[in-house]
Amino acid sequence: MSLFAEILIAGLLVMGGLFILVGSWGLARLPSLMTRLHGPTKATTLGVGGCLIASMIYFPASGQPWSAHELLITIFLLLTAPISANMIAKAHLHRQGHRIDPNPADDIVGGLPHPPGGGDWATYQGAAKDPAPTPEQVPPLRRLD
Amino acid sequence: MNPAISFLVVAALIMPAVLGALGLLALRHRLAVSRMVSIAACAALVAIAAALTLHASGGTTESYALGNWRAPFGIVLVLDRLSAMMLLLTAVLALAVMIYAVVTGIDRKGWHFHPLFQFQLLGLNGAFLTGDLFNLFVFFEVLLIASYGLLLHGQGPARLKAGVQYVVINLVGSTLFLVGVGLLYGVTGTLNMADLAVKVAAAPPGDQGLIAAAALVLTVVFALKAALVPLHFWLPGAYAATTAAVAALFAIMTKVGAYSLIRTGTLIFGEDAGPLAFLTGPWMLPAALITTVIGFVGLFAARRLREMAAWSVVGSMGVLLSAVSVFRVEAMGPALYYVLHSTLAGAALFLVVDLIAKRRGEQGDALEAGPRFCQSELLSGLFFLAAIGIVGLPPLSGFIGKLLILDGVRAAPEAGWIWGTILITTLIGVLAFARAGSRIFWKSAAIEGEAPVRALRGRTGGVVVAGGLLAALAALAALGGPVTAYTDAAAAQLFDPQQYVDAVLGENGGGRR
Amino acid sequence: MTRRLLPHPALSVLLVAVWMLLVNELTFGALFLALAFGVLVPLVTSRFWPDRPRIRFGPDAAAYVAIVLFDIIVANFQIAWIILTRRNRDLRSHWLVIPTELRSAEAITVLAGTISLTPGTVSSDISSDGRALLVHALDVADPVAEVARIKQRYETRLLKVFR
Amino acid sequence: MLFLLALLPLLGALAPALAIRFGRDACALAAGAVTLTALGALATLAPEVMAGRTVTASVPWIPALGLNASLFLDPLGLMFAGMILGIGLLIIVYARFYLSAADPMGRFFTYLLLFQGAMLGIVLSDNVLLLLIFWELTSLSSFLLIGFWRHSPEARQGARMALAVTGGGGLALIGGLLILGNIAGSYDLTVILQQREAIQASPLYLPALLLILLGCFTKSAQFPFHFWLPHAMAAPTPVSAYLHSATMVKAGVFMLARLWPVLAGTEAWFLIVATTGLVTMVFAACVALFKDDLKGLLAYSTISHLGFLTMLFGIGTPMAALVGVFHILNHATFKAALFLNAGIVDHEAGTRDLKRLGGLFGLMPIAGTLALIAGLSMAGIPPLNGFISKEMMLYEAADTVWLNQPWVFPVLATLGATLSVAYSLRYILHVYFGPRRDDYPKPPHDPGVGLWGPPAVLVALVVAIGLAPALVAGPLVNAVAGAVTNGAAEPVHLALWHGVTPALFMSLTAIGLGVALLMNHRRLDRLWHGAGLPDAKRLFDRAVATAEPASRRLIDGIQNGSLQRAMVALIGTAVAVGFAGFLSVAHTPGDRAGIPASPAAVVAWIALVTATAMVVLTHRARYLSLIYIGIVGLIISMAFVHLSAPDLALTQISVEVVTILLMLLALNLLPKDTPRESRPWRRFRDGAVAVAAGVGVGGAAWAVMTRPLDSISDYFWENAYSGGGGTNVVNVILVDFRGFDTFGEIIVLGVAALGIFALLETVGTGASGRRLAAWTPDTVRSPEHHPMMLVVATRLVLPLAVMVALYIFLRGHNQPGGGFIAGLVVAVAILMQFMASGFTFADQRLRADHHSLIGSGVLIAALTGLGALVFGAPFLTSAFDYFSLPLIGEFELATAMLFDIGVALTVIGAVMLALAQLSQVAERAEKETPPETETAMDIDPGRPEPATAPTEAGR
Amino acid sequence: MTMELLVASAIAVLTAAGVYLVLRGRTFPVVLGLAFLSYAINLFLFAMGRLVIDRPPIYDKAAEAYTDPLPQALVLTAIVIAFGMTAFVVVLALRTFLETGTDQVDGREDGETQP
Amino acid sequence: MSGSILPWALGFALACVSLAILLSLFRLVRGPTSGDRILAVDTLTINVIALIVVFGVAEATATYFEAALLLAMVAFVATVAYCKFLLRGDIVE
Ligand code: NA
Ligand code: NA
Repeated sequence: MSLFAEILIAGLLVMGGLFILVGSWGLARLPSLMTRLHGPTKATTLGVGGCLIASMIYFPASGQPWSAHELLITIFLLLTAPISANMIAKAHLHRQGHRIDPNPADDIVGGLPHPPGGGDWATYQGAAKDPAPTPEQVPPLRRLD
Repeated sequence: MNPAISFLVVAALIMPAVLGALGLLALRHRLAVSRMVSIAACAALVAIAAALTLHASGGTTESYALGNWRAPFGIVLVLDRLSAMMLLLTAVLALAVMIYAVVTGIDRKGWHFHPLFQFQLLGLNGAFLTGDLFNLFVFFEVLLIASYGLLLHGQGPARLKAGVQYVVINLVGSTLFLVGVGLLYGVTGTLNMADLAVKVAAAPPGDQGLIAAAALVLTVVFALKAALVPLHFWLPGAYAATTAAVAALFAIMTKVGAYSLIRTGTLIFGEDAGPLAFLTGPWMLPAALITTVIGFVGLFAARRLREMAAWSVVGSMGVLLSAVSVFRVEAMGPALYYVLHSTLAGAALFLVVDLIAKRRGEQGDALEAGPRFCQSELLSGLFFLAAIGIVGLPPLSGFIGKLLILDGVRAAPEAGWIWGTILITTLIGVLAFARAGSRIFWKSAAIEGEAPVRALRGRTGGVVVAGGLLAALAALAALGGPVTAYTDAAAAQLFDPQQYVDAVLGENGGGRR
Repeated sequence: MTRRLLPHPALSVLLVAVWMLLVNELTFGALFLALAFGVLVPLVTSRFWPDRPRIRFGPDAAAYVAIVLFDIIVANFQIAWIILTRRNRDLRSHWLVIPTELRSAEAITVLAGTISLTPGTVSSDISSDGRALLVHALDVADPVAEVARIKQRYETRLLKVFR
Repeated sequence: MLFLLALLPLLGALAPALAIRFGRDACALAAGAVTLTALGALATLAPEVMAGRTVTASVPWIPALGLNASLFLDPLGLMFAGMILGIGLLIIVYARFYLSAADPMGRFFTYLLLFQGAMLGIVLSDNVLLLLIFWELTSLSSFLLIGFWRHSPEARQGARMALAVTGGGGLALIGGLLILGNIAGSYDLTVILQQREAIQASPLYLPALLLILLGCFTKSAQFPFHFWLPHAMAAPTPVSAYLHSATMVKAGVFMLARLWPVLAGTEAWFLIVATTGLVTMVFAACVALFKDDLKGLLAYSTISHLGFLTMLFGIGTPMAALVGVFHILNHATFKAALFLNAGIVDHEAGTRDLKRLGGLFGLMPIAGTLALIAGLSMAGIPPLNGFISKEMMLYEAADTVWLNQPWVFPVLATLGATLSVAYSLRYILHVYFGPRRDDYPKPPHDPGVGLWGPPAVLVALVVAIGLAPALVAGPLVNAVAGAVTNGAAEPVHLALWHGVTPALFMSLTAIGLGVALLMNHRRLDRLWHGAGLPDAKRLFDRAVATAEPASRRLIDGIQNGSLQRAMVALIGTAVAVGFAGFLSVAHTPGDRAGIPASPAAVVAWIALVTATAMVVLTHRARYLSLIYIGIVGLIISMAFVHLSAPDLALTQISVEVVTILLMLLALNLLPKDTPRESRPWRRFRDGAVAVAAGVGVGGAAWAVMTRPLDSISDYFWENAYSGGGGTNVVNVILVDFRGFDTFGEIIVLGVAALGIFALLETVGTGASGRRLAAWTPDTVRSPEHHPMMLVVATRLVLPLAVMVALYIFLRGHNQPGGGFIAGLVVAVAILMQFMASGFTFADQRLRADHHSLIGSGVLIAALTGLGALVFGAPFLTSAFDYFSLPLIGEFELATAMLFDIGVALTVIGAVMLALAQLSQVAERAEKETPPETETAMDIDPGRPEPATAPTEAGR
Repeated sequence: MTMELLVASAIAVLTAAGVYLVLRGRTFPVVLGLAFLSYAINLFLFAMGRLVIDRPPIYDKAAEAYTDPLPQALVLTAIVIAFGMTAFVVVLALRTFLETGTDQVDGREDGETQP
Repeated sequence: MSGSILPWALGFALACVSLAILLSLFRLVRGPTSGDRILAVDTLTINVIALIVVFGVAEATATYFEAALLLAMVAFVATVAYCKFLLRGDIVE
């Protein structure tokens, strides 16, 4: 294996590892779910991508047949990460809007802007307009955790 | 193996599988055709099993290498006297139950009765024929999953509740099965039962602790299927709650446990196993005696006829396993005879009880007097005979079976316990059935009133099937000579594991290649 | 006919490529299978994708992909920096509303996906009329400028790709 | 001939049941003809027997058990068979006229013949096991006979009690006879009877004796097992007459006589048998005196006479045995006559109550005369047969010393005789003499000859034997006594007058005292009833009454319906037994070197343990535990990856997600949390069991992993490629070496899906249907059903996933993958459509019949296996070859792949069937229908009009 | 610290968790427990072939050491069977809950609601 | 120099990913909301994918990539299902 290839692979691996770590670090330390979402969806994806590309280079560089599966994995992750994030965000908006497991750091009820044209967000119709439900109103609506 | 015999062995497995699949594919919405096919298949299975039994009675153990991979590497099917006998018993029972289900219309009460039934037969036949311990697990699962479906056939709250218990406990049992199989493989490096016998016999002393643990865990699993106390909890509820045809078929299910205990106990942990020889017997015997007592006391405590039938299964398993657990050739023959008897008797009782319950309307099978019902004379006769069969009074095979067992265990040091338990519990059984029959038939005769149920599907058909099973008990008694000759020979074969090993692994037993 | 046989031609091309990547060998046999599956699989699965988006695979699309890839990498460094250095209370999180002129579900999805994959933003929801996206920004100084940037950088390009 | 004789009544038992169609006469005629034929057969054999030859017949039945259908007819058997058939015939005649039109006569005679056959079997059996069969058959058939009048509670109870006591005794007899047979080395009676020394010397003699005597005493109603007999009187009178004079109860005495040669003569025999007999004789006679029911009186008198007989056989001398034999005969004649007489009284006067009877002699002179003679014989008044045997008994008693006390036997025997005189006379006097009454329930008059004829025949015998004992009974009695005692009894000349002996004085005393007792009967009666003696029947009732609830408490206590109890029992037993087995034999720890764990492995371990702990800690929050459990599956798949098991990893990953989807689908309708129910001690117990199980399984794993393995697997490595045509050895094992496992496995999967289908197809009916209809969501729901981004993305993912599945399938034989994983990937991809676009949308477009998928999957796998048979190879034998085509190059085709297609189809079918069914359940519960659009999305910006989102009712 | 120790202790932990959960009185935790037991037993069976790193069971003439493929095949069968069984039991639990109104399986009579 | 960088880089990457797994685990346990936990599982799965890839490089084998590919697909499905449950209760409707 050429030194260049080795350095390239090593660099990609180090970078990938670091991004993965940073993404998870963000997950661990950021204050609210909406902010935490940023870390994993971006940094981690790129981190994995780094490792995958390193791997893609590694095999031909070390004389083994070239493998493209890594590319597929990368594509797949890029394809699905936004959807996952979107679904998590939706679930979060929904639950926060109904104050099912309120988290003060995500002040959605007071802080959510409205879409232009008088409608509302698909997930979250009108929750901001409703007065906060009293605790008595909550019980029939179940917390799941 | 002679090609005709090998064809029959394969047919005993593939026919139910193919018919089950065809039932799903083509016959799902054609009840009449399904019924004809099912009955014909059961009849064919009886013929196949009879031919195999005839062949096995010659005394050779036949081994069939599936996929043409020889033992111990591939999976082999092994036909010996015991497995052939179990096949025949299963087939006969299945035929009776299937006819009963059809004539009484039980098969229309839910979905997929016929495919489930065929898959159940596949599982049973597979379990009896396989010579591979892990494959035995697989066929246990096949027969269990089919039995779950059949048990719940028709549904209703009681059946569902009992079903949950039955399913969950058996799932845990399956887990334990894997612990046992895995451990044996981990120590001996093989799964073929004949090879296991060789490996266990040759195991270094340092491995024996693990092998013993595996053996006992497997014993617990098989004892669970055999409803040995304290592993019996699932049975009374499940058998009492399900439909009669299914409960009757399930009379064979506990025997699968007994079969496995016998097979592994004589082959893998048999005489040659050194310090591990027959190590499970001392654990099983007290449990079997307590099972007998609990079973018959349960019979006495029952509030419904179906419960009685269910407890009678427990009791008979206790009797059977008492004889098995002394692990003596002279007691094993009687035990095998009792397998035949108790299976058919249990099934007969379930069917008779169902016939009664169907005719009593609202009262069903409750142990209380009610208005007269149609065919009560006839049914009282059938009930009387079924009770005689279950309890073990002459002239049916139960009495012969118990005599055989009492005679067979006499040389065992624990004979006194076994004798006392069997004789006393028989009395309890007599009392219980006398009370039940007196309430259901005699006391009811004093109550005037219109028969609660007049028109009934399969009025005579059901009676004929139940009567047929009872006639089988009589035949089993009348033909006691040839039957015991066979069962004794089967027992002798079991206690000569080398013959099995030779048949499966070749003459130089266990040599690779 | 072509439409019948190739309900999603671009998809077929993609699938051929995917198959070649999967089997990882450039032989006629593999290509034959790839073509076969590339035609067959969309045929079978097209029932689940009834409408077909009109996409122009040209320089605009290529440029878009390149920009996005570049932005993803840059975005990651930015985010990493924020995560590592910014104190929580200094975060300037904002909800952004991004009205869009895009009118196909596929296009809006691509836009939303792009937003999620690029600097400091996560597409969180769509308005009930489908004309605006709700985006959460991790740390922006000027929300209005950020909205404008997104519209200008991605939406205008996408409008050319999806017509 | 002997077989014919023994089987005739049993085989002929059906005749009356069939003949009843032709009327009552035909019915009785059928029964009578059967009995008469048997009697004829017996008569033809009698001369040979009386000539001293034992008639035998034997066919092997169950040689392995030593149970042979061996019969023999010796004088003892001849006498009993004669009584059984002769009295049986009389009973049949009598019953024809006794039973009312309402009684089902066919059934009656069927039962009677069954009983007769069973009795004959007992006395003819030359094999103790055969004898036991007949013994228990008498218990069963007598149960039916006693309970014949099923509408009467007394009859039902009496029948059950008789069955309980005699049946139970029979079980003891089984034990005793089996021991006896084992000492003797044969179950053939003729062999056993030659083994006196061996038997009496055996340490098992006493247990055998006790068990046998238990059988005899219960059957013969010896104290304290006598109580069933009086209650058996609820039977129709012909039954009582038959059972309690000559047959059923005599079976016990017969056994004593039969086994006399080998059992008698020991101290134990004498003390137990003679004492029991004596006590029974006196006690029962005393009770009989105060019974007001005619049949009750006769019942206790029967018990008393059975005690009499038992005592005689118990004394153990040949002479006493001879007297016993003689009295068996005598008792049968007069007692049967008296029972039949009681039946006549009941039949004609409408009551059997002595207090309501009297003065009937003038109204019923024939019956009165017969009763007078039979009664006097029972009282032991000369010149009737009862007198002779009683005299001989007193003679024997006078010579018997009991525990060094010479007076005990003579005094008590005389007392018994006294009481016998008293109750016999009471029967005669209180029924037939004294003032005539005008309050009989029915106007009494003599019955037809059908009813008085049979007792008259018996009374004739009573008189004949009394007057000419040596002529009428002598040869038989001597022959029988010889048979009973194995020839020890010297033949005696039976005579009415024995001269002036102590016995004569005892007899005279008895008669005198008996008359005196009867004269004071009223006073004594009051005393007797005032004493409040314990009633054995009441004790029995109480025992039964406590037994039932007690057994219920026991069973309900054990079987409380708790799954957890069953589970603790199962797991606890497995753990305990497994450990015990492990510790009971040698174990050496292994010495295999381990693999150092990488830090990543440790981290994964931490993740696994943490997630597991979280599931256990938060399992009550069900949704949350489903999130945690995902991590467990993830880490395990990762471990499989790390530990060289890629196929396992792929399978685990795909199974995991489907399982979680299933659980989420189910959780939608289930409660979302688990209440805290178990108490701390219970949690502690469960924790202890859990830890023990964990230590057991984990410890076993550790013990195995640290020792070397010599396994059959080398073979797979060597043959996978050359013989199985694949390089992925795991896959070759699955589809080839152990294809049969896989075949079973897909059937399990398919059947599971069928079961699920069957379970859920009916969910809309009954209670569950009502619950679903009333169901309201218990979580707050967002109004959006099918988010746009998700719908769009999954449409792209589906074809990609299918490609991946195809790839995984095709490479499976050589690389990780295969039909199962491919099937799951396809299923997951389709599921994604279901989740994103909704059930209706996806199901419409799927257009697949899941049942057929399963069916054809199994079929393809089976047919692939069967294909080998066509080529003469065993089932499931695989074939493969490499082909080459222009352009495409070389490729492999293997039957294993076909098998794998079967696997894949089954998997897809099963998973889809299960999930489709589950989804439909939720559909049923749903009140609002999701918007149905062509594109499935709730919000589709491509639509011309801005979509108005559905409003959420729940808010 | 060896892999063997990690795996054995993981098996122990999974088994213990599974057993504890199946001893709870409601169907849902019982099902969770069954899932854990299935994890545990899969690992256990797998471990019976001993642990080997970086020797996937792909036939290669050049390779000298192999992993034991047989337990892997057994585990695959066990996973599939357990999957079928779990699916069935989940549905059975649901069906029983819908029919009886309770998911309680500890033998208590209370907790049932009328539909 | 050649031959020593790569092992070091691999070790570093492994350490980072391992640490990342621990951090995700922390979020999983800590919550506080279901969304946090779903996100943690999602991240953890992606971390594991990375781990598998790095292992593949370290052991110079491509055999395990299918596992990573499948994991990516399945993580997506699981996340969607968890979220849909929170949103609607019924994940297929
Ligand atoms: Na983003
Ligand atoms: Na997962």
